[in-house]
Amino acid sequence: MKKVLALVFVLVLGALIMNHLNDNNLFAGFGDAMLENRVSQSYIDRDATENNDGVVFDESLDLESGAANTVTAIVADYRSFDTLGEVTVLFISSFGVALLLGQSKKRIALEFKPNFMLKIGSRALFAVILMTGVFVSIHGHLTPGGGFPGGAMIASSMLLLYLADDEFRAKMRGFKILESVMGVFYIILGLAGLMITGFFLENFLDNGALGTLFSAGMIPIVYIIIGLKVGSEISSVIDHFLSEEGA
Amino acid sequence: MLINVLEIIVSILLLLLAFLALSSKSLIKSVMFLSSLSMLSVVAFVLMKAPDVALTEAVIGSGLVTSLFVFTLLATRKVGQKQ
Amino acid sequence: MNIALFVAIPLGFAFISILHKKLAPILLIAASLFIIVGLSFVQNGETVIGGFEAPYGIHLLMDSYRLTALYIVNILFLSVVLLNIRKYHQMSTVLLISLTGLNGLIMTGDLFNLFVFLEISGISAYLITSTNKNPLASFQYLVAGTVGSSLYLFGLILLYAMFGSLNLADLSMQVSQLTDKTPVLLPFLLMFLGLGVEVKLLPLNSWVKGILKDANTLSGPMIASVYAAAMSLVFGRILIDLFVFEGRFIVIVSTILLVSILAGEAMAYQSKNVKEILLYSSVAQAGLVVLLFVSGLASWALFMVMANAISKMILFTIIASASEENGDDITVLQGIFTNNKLIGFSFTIASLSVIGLPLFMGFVVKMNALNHLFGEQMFLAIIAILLASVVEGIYFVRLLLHLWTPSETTVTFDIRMKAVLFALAVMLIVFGITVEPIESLKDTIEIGLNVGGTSWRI
Amino acid sequence: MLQIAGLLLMMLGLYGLLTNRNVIKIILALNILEIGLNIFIISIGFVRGGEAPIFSSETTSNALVYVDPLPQALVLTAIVIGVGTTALGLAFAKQIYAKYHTFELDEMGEE
Repeated sequence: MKKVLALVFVLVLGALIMNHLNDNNLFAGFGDAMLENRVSQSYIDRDATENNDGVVFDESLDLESGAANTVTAIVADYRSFDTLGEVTVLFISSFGVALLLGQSKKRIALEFKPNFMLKIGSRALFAVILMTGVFVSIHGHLTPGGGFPGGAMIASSMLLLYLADDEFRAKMRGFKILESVMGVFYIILGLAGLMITGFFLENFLDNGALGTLFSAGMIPIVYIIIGLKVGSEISSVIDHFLSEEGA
Repeated sequence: MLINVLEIIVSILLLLLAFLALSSKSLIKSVMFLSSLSMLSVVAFVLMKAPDVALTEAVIGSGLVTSLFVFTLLATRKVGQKQ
Repeated sequence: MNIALFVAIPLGFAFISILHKKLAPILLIAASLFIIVGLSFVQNGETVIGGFEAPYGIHLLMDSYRLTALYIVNILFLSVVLLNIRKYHQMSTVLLISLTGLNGLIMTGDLFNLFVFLEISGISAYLITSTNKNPLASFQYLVAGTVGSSLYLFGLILLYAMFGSLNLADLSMQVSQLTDKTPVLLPFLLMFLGLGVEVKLLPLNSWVKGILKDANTLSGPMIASVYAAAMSLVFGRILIDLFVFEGRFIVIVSTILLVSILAGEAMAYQSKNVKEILLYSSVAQAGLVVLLFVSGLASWALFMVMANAISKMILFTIIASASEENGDDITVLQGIFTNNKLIGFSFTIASLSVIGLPLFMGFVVKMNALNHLFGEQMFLAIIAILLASVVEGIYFVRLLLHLWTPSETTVTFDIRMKAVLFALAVMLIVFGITVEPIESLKDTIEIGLNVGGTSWRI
Repeated sequence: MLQIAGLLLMMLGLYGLLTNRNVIKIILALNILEIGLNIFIISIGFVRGGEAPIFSSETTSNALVYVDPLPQALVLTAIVIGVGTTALGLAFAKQIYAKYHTFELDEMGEE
């Protein structure tokens, strides 16, 4: 009975929303978004604060935001404050998981014994994934990716070590320090912007030519910070989930 | 038109997987369906030209979240048992 | 004084605090004091973050309304922290993050940034309630909060799709220029419901019961007083700045509010458990506050939030502290005030102020609000407020009589707690007798609201 | 089409939240709701025939048609926040299991 009621409620709600969106002349249909009416056209043209004649890959110098990847420009430059909040959410939930599940418990024993080949193979893979994670973090302003997936890749390389080695436990203390130092770096970067330019979190480095590795001012630095921070936070979450009480 | 057909197929599969994840009796199967749902949403993101989101969802959404679910179930020794 | 520091300092301290356990409580108190002192140096206006002007970047806003809100939230926060920091020192990092979240929530001028801060303060609230040792209730709180913020996100993304901006001022200007308001009905409704979950409006408040029933001296006042105040002030600000009340929307909203108020009072009237009485009455009060915001009485709603927050802080701290040893049934707690006259005195003043008797802050607020509502001929709201006050009067007086009746029960209260609560109770009396500070504050707040350039009366 | 699928996924998630009485399933339904919401958010920025908003050696100038990058940035944030709440929810689930030895809400002694 309850299920039928819930089903009816959900169906009616869905129909109302869809009906409302169809009748809505302000709401563009799927595939017809009008960027000219939105702030994001300025993000693509890089003319939110200054005029410029156009953006050309590998040529345009010192744009207001120098990341070739516009999404990265928004995440780490135009709306960097959101990203600071996002890092905070991950920080507090990793701290919360540690608080809820408690420390210094024994880790779960695996059902199978990892053999020699598995150990060697996963160590090789560990190195490859770690490198990929770092690469993705550093190239966030040029290619898809960035600090968050990069950090998650770093964490998943740690996960691999967990699965391959029965005795392995990450050095929790080291992660904690890394997490804390990286967070403080982010704040200090913001405060440095406040000192130098008068705006919290403002980019105060040269943007360089669009599309080169050493461009986009603070963005690669921010993404390395985020990558390491996210990596250590998620690793500590995984470590806590792999622990259990008693034997 | 190939893209359009692909969109329709992906949409239907998404809904099917969500339904399976919710209705499956075994928790571990539900988690696996959620993981494939998340993997399929990566395809949807790629179709909508969002490579950044696709990469993030692939690594974080379907990889890490699934492993967290599995570890929770592992720790409580409920894997494979019927609920 | 750059107001971005009110977010950056507690956040930076939180990152440092995980390194050293002994240092964390000191950092927490330092950050809290820094903000309260810093508030006297702020200037009105907007603070751009990242160097991109609105609507392209995010900015923080400051005006008399937000300044008053920050004072209320931060002073109450500091009092809760000072009373509890010894016992719950392991929560210091969580409390630092929740300080970050609440301050950001009040100051931000960007809808998506608001969502981020909603999640930050939400997650720290779930962790604060985990000290109740009732994981099921915290879990339900988490689910409710996540659904609420998802609804809010859904609403704001529809607004973005229609108007192409996430900036609060920009959006409210564009919305007010619309001749036909039906397109914004759905996003407004979704955002109203989403924020309503956080403000404890019925029928969205099923999580409240589990949380506050097991509340301790940290989580009780934190959720019922500090969080409730911050959330309703943010909610009110969005109601004033963005929402346009017309036609169907006002019918739906006022129905939700009236049901919320009356159901809350009815459940409080029926209950035999002291904490339940308090929590249902706070549900009803949340409804009243939002009703005042919807009626356009923003400054009186602000003062009502202030009066309620102070009262709830006193009531919840006393009951949570007393029931830690004895349980919270109304018969068990009988007579706890016979040996604690000072505590009894504070409790009595707080509950009389909630009812709205003369001499206390609650009276001034209710009287003026009724006056304005009468002037605008909103009789339904008047009836709701009067009816709620009568029912509140009955169950609070009944509760007070019980607690004052002499019996064998002995409870000892901490001396610092006595001092802080007594100071807060005196504050309620001072604001109840001398009206001038409130009146002058009201004028500056309303000037600030009008300068915002939005029509905030229906 | 994908937009409608996103909406329907959200509705399915909501349905799962309303009907399920199992802690793990509730978190699962929450995840489905979030995935649906994310697909919906991306879909409002989609432009048919538009390019992914990254300047590269193939898409070299801003004169081309791009899809809206802002919803993508918002979804990045939303995904990470979603992981945070999911991890916390699962930690609560573990605590619940330690206390009641079950994930079923109906089998728990209290309430």
